[in-house]
Amino acid sequence: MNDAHDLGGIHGLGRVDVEAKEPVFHSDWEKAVFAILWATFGTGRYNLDEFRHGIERMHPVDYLSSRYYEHWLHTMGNNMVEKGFLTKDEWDARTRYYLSNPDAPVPRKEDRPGVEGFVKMAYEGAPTRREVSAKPQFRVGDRVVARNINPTGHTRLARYIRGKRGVIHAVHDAYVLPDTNAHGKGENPQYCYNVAFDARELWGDTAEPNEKVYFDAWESYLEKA
Amino acid sequence: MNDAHDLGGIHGLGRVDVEAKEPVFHSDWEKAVFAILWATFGTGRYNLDEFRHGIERMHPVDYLSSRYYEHWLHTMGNNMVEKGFLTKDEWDARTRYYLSNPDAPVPRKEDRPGVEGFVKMAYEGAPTRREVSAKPQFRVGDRVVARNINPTGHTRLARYIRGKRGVIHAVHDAYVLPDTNAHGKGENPQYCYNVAFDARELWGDTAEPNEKVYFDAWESYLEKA
Amino acid sequence: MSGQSVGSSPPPISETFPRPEAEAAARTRALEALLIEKGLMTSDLVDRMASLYEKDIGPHLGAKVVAKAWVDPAFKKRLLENATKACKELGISGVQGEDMVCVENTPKVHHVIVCTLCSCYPWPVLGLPPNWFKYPQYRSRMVIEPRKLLKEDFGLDLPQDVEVRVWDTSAEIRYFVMPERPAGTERMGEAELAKLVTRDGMIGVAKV
Amino acid sequence: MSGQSVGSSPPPISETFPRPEAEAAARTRALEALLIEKGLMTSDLVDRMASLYEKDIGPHLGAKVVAKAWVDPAFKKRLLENATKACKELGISGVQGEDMVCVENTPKVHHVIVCTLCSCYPWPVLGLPPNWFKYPQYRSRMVIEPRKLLKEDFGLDLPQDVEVRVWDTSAEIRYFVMPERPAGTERMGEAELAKLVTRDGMIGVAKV
Repeated sequence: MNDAHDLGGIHGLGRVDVEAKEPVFHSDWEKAVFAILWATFGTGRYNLDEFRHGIERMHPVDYLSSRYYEHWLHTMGNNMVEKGFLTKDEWDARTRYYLSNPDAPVPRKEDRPGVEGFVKMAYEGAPTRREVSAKPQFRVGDRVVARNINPTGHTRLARYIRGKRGVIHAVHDAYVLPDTNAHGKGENPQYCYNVAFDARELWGDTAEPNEKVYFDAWESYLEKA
Repeated sequence: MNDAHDLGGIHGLGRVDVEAKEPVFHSDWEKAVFAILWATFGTGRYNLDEFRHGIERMHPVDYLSSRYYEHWLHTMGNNMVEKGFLTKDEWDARTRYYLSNPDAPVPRKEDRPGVEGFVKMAYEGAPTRREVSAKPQFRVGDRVVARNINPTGHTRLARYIRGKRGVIHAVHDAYVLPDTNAHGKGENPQYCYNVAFDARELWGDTAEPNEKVYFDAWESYLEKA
Repeated sequence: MSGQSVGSSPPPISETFPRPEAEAAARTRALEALLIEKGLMTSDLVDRMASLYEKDIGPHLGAKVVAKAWVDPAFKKRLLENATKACKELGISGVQGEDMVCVENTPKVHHVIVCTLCSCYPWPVLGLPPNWFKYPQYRSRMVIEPRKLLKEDFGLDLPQDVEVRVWDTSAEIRYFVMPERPAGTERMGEAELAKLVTRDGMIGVAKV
Repeated sequence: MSGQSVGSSPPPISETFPRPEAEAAARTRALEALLIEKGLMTSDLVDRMASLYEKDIGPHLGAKVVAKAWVDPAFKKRLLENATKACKELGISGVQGEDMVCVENTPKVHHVIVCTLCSCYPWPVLGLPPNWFKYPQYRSRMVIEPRKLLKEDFGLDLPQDVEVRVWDTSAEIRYFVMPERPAGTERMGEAELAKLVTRDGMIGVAKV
């Protein structure tokens, strides 16, 4: 979808604000959000593209003004609601409860072996790479143009790349296609390509000199130029 | 600038909310904002493009969440500050005063003949059309492509039009160029053209069938296709 | 303006992101007060200009133009050739309509206007635009999914064989739509016809 | 987690648009509580996963990789050919780094990574990203004005004859930068060199 998450080339958002000695987590709730990712995404309750699309569906005002882990919280909770593991009303009611009772405890349950399973996953990875029988359609050095697509659903083809001409820099393996996987339409794995775009192609005369942007694109995002 | 004001083709902003029996003005402050436009823009304290650019410089979160006349208030006040007619501190301090004293009166001054001058202007217009000696570079039916420009300053070439091919539908007169006029770089009047773009050119396969978008573009926004 | 009511103007996304209207009101009064004190504005401008666009300049003027075009083929021809001049014949002109273009709906072509970059609108014939015309929802969607938007949000379901022409008012020309004259109005006079012509019809989000 | 401190996490635009952190904390606790009650999560996961990325998985791992590449040309070759495999030689691998690519800075080429669409980042070598990497300011500007951004916001002024290569991590491959080895470090060993390699150096917003 064309919206606020697609930030490449947007002006007016201000200076980068580097937090001195930033901790990995700022607070207990950020740690809890991080853990919920493993408990929900890590057990396959929803997939990576559903996770990302859940964030994209935030209203731009919400998206641009909220803390990073608020994005995760939003999509994890909503995905779990959409998959039927809890209801929005349950979540809202319990939120009101904790707002009124900030010292009320969260129930405790332990499962040490289960937890170590997630640690193992953290080190082993959860690849979305897939074997496909087809051959890659493009080769290193091929001139390509990114398609002009504007789906209302999920895509990883950024707006600033669409319609622009580049050169295949690398041929990667095949990966699950976000555009369908975010919407229950299957994994449809496709080859990914790293495409080099000259900054002048992307930004015209406004571009800074002597620059390239390297962008990873699924095969169906590209056409021969 | 590439930012939130440039809304063509953005998804996820929700349904149109039509206010039943909407009044022309909802409240006294909206009327006052409207009057301030005449008192400041109408007397040439700043120009139309400075006015528009002042709105564009709002943070996207502010822009997308505020009432329409808050946009005007923002740019009118800031333009008057930038032109040296008041200071930001004065404005902020007086705002705090009225927030604490909502019943405190605004000073009164009358000038009936002056006011009627603005009414006359309302009926007569304030054109930004200019005579130029050059001939228009394009003719009706010419195929053109919109340039890919990405200035950090003001432009009226919307993002969704850049790089797209269209056909000259009409040749208008010459008008003050927003891109320079917003930044104290002169009026540089240029011919304007109405350009017809097929929806499929703009949005690819996502386009609805049998549609065209007609967009007015200054001459320097266009190149022969 | 002392003891004024703050009124209630709905922001574009009122529920999730409430912005206190009292703040906008106070900032406005502060600016107004400073401009008056500095001799840059007078108090009587407020009610006079508001009244001008509440009572004198509004969509009833566009309706008059359209109704005349429906009954007077020569005027219609002049209107479609140069709307600014034709409107002036009826004493209609002014700010944000220094150069106007009128586009005519037919059984096969439907026109609709939008300003994706701000809120451009032909004030002399339509008055000041409603909030929805100026708010992000309409401006974002009208150029990418006009049929869907017209159907879902305005109840106007256009057949696929009707071509949709969207006018994005990106420069200083202002557009308005001449709707199709409704069937069964053959005997109506100009004044009666004018009553049928709505603002939404002249924006292109409704038929009349 | 009872009686927890809410902490303080700066939102991207804290001053003008404050969002109460207590709300985020309460919504998080509510979700956590419901998941635990429903048997979908256990309490001990919270501290264990946090500790894993606070202590075990972080930029010190990437630093180890880079330092080894600086002193071991054969390893460097393997790293640039297949970073995932080369990192595994050092026991470094995992989620958000299933396929990694290392790009090498030279006197004539400077690399920098960004994720314009979200916050993709090579966790196994850099740990979890800092807020600024995930916030709109960096993500919006790095692809359109990298030189300006690096100079103004990170104090890194690159000469015009140095080519800037921006890697926008749009798919599932994760990139990290091998910075140039600083002059005067010829006698340093791997462990000592690793201490010089910063997270920012491996993102590409600083030299080391």
